[in-house]
Amino acid sequence: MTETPLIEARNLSKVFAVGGGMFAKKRFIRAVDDVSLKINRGENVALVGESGCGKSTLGRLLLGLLYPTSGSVLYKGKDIWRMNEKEFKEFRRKAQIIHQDPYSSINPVRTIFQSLAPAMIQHKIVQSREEAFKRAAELLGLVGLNPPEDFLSRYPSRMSGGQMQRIILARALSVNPDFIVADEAVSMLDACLRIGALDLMLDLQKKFQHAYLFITHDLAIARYFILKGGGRIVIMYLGKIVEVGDGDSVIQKPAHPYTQALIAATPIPDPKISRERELPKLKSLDVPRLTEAIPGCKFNTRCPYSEKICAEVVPEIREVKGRLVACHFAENFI
Amino acid sequence: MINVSKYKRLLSSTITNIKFFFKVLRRNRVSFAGFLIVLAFIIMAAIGPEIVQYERGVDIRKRFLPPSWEHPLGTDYAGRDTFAQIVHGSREVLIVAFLTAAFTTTVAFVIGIASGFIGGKVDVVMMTFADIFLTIPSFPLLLIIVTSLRKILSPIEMAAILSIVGWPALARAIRSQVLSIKEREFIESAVCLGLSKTHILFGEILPNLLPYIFMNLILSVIGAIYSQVGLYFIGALPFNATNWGVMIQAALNQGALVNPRVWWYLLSPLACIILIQTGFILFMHALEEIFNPRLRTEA
Amino acid sequence: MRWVIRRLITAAITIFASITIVFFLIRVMPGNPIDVMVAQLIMQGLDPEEAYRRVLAIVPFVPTDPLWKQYIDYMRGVLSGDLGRSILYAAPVTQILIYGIPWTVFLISISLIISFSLGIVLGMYIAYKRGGILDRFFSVFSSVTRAIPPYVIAVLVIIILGVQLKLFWDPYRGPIIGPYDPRLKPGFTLEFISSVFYYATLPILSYVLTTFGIWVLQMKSSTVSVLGEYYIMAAEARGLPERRIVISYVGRNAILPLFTSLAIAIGHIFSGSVFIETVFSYPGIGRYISASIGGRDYMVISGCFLIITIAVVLSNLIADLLYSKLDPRIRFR
Amino acid sequence: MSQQKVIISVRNLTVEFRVPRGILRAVDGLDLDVYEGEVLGLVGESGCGKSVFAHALLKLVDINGYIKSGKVIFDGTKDVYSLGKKELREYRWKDVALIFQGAFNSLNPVMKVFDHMVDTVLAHEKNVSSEEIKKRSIELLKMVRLDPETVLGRYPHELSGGMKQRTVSAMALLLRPKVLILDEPTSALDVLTQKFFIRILKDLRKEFGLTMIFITHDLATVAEIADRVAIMYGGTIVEIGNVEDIFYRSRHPYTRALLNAIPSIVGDISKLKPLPGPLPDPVNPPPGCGFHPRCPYAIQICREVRPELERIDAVSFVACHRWRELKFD
Repeated sequence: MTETPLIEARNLSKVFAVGGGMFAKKRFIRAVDDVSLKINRGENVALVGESGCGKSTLGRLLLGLLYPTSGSVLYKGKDIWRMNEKEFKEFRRKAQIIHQDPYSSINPVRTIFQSLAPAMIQHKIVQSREEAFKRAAELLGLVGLNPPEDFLSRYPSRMSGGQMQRIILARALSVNPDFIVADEAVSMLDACLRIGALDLMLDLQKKFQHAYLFITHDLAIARYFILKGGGRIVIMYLGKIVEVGDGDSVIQKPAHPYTQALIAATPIPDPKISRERELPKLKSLDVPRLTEAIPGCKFNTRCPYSEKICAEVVPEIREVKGRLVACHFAENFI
Repeated sequence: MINVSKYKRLLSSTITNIKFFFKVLRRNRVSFAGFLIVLAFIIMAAIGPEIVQYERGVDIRKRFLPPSWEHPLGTDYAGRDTFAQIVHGSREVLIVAFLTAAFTTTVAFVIGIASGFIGGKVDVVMMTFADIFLTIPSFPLLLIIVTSLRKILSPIEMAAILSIVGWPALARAIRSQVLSIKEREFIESAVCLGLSKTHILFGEILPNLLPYIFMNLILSVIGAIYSQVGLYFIGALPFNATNWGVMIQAALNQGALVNPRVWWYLLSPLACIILIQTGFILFMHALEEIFNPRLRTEA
Repeated sequence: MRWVIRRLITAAITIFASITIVFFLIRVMPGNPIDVMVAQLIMQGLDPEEAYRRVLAIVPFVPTDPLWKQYIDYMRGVLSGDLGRSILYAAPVTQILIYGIPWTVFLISISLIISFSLGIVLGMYIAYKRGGILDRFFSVFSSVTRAIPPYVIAVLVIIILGVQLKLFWDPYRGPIIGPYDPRLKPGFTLEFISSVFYYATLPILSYVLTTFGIWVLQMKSSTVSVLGEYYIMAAEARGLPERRIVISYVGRNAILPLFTSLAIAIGHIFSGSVFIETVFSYPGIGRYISASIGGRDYMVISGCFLIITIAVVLSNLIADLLYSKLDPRIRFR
Repeated sequence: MSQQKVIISVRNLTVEFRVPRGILRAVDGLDLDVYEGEVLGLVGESGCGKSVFAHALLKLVDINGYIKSGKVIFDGTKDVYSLGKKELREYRWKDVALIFQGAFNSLNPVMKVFDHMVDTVLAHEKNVSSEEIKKRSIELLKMVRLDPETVLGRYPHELSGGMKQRTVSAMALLLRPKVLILDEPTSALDVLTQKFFIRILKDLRKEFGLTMIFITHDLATVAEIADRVAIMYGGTIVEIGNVEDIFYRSRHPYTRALLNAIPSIVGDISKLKPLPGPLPDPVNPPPGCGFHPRCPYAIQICREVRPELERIDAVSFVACHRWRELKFD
């Protein structure tokens, strides 16, 4: 018996057009290319990739903030773009986002309360302003801002990055979501504070039971998040999911050559270990231009193991020994 | 009950804002001077014409008198009091200027917001139109419009015509502001929270725009005084009106450039224009400071 | 190259569109230039029928035709250089324009060059000396001069420099206004040319005073933001000579954004020309406009207006092309 | 390492900035010796003043800042802050070169790469022909694994982030400087590019015998490249030691907390612990030790007296009142 996933991407693609004016030639970027992914209730998925790999675009597609070029997004089995107005409104409430830069994700000219209240009132989670105030204070207490009343009347510019990050979390939770996309949610924080913020996110998950899609470029952060909260790590390269695995299995025993390179390149804060590691194996140092169309496997231009088939046939993502991998030769590596 | 508390809140926040306003003004003396000048002219335009009598009769014996108790700024070529003309002229100048600013800002606001918020074809059409208007030199355009009219213009009509040239630049500026605010992540958060378009426009975007719009309102006032007096000065509008521009032109026609006796009559309106424009500019500098969010938090 | 062609086409479309907009704008307004002109002639003592006939003879279209036909006739006239005739001067508008354009271009181009370069130098200077007395002075002075209309400045310039200080004063004829000394015969003589420049000094000064403040402020803020860029500090770190940094690193990058406002400034200075040429009795386009206003000499006004619009669009075009030469990034946009 | 000669010596360096709120002290009485031929990793969180320090080594401060006090001595004799204009110009880039944090933005957008190279060389050496400069540039660009012919003729915006980074590195070596300062050279690069860039740096060091000051917030990168590590907190150095000492036997509670807060792709995560609390406000720094408000071991003296940077052995220093008694597990 398989349960209906909370949220599902089915052959999802998003193409952006860049440039193009009256006479200029338009170029296209396949930011997300035929991606399928299921996230269950209360589950954690860490989505890892380098900048420009389409991980944020995928997050926004899943939230219904971008309209897909093809494919569909299903929330509890229903295509979000075929929902009626009421259902879509409900979906909007249930799926929230946490951005990277806490300062730019809160309106600078409104107080914290003014930023928190409207959504609760609009979704009838609270019936009055007074109730909204009470609930807002409660939420701020939950994210560890004490005394909460002090913070509610403040403007964002008078708070630290760490505090703002908590407020963003509180705001996302204020509408009782069951799916939160955290887009590089801790990378603007000081290194010392990052794991604290991750712990808080996971603690609140125990209470609210929502699922996380945790987007990051940092494998170490993804590993911490998944080991602590359970879930899967998904690796993305140039718009494609290349590997998916439970826990940190992807990191311990990478199956896809790209994941291998990524792990070999990630520095380790231990001088003895880090000095003994080899350079990642790569044919070419430079990432292909995003506008360039690459036939076959997108990694074949840099892959040290690539063969003729790699440049011709797009590898399907398939299960290899409990792992999902998109590589023609996955068996050789696992 | 809730309504009462709402008004109380509104009142108290208004009082805080006004206190803050004067605090900034006090700190910056030059801006305070600007504020006082503007205030003085507004008072003059509001109650001046009721107090100061303006005798329209011609009295050749009193031509070009120097200032005296009876005529604080002397008299004109027909022996009429200059000060009275200044006072009576100020009302029309200011009414038209404020009306123009209101019209310009409203039109620019609606178009700019619509263009930036709705985007797509609406945006392309409106901005192409605004761009073409922008390249048309504004004062000559006003002249050509005014000369093809036959009637004497009421202040409202005058303001309507003046705002034809002012809106495109402002609409473009507001649009680009809206676009840049729209790009900010808090808008995406608001969309995600399921907040309505109305809330996003009026609750999130507008509060960020208000300072900008307010500053431009003042710039429009300055622009309107410039063009309005200019139209009278160039003779595009009827000569019989009481307006500073008419005074300047009349003085020049009377040979003010060579005849020092005419100077009081010429310099009075000139000084008024310089004063009021300077006042508005300095006042705007203060507003810039008031609206600067960084300084605001430290107040 | 493709970009240049694209830009040329856009400019042509802009000119065409603005002429069209203005043509129809006038028609939807209450009142009608034909009636206004007729009324004006009647006021001058002509009988109505004669006045109407006179007006018909000078406009390049038939007022009783449907609007679209009038428009097509008018556009045909514009394209073939027939802009109607003047009532006051009893001459084709084109001829008046040919006489007026050189004077206006002469004044405006010199003024623009002076005020632009002055603004750049001053703006950079006070950006370097931020917070000093000059900075505070200019930030107020520049915004004030921008708000004071050119007619005020022009009159004050004449009174102070011409009449009071007698620097520009002719004992027989009063303050120096007009294009040149009327006692001289126009020609390529040193005397005549120096007279032209002498007479142009005050108008140019008035233009510069009303416009250079904008450049100072813009150059200042642009320089300040360039000074905050890493490549300036990086150039210092590389031990480059100060002169080189100021000119090629700070200056060149700080000027770039000013080119986008050049477009608006050019339109502005043409608007000002109506006032300044009027005050100085300078025989350029602006002066012809103001002289025709009283007599409601509509065809002259609209002809001058047309030329000014074309001039503004063309100057924008030139500014844009220059900009793309200076900024390598623009070519790849 | 102890026999090595000190190439840059910083004493009591203080740099301040005028900000609307008052005076911001970005670098606060900093002492540091850099030995010839070493790679010194300087680690600190954002806002600890490490970039300002890097700039101050070249007597660069941005327009609102000023060097309040202190000395930078280069090569034992050259007092950087009392150099004349011309000598200062010569010192910059020829003795010490700096790769900025914004290496992406440290090229003039309206100039081609080659013109940057020409500018740099001609600022220091007269009578060098354009061919000579080109030859040198090509050699260096090859060393940083760029295709010289295309890069030299390009404008900065035509290069990718990683390419710009390597171009700037090549430019830094044009004059064969003795010391190369790198300010967050890797933080804007993708992981893969980062790794290769570090490899290039290691090669360059071997090739030229460079001294490097590697400034970063990333302890993991430092573990890989540095010989010695200095930890910076609140505008000053709190601990210096050999890389292994810092990572395995650190003495300062801040260093310890920092190491404990950083997740890795290997090892146990259960021991990790965040370090709560904000950085000290550089406009109103706390009295005594700057770290005391966040330090679990703080006692009365820490709140009152600022600890000096104490020498522990030939290369190790620590600024903590309690370093002798504190035992971390």
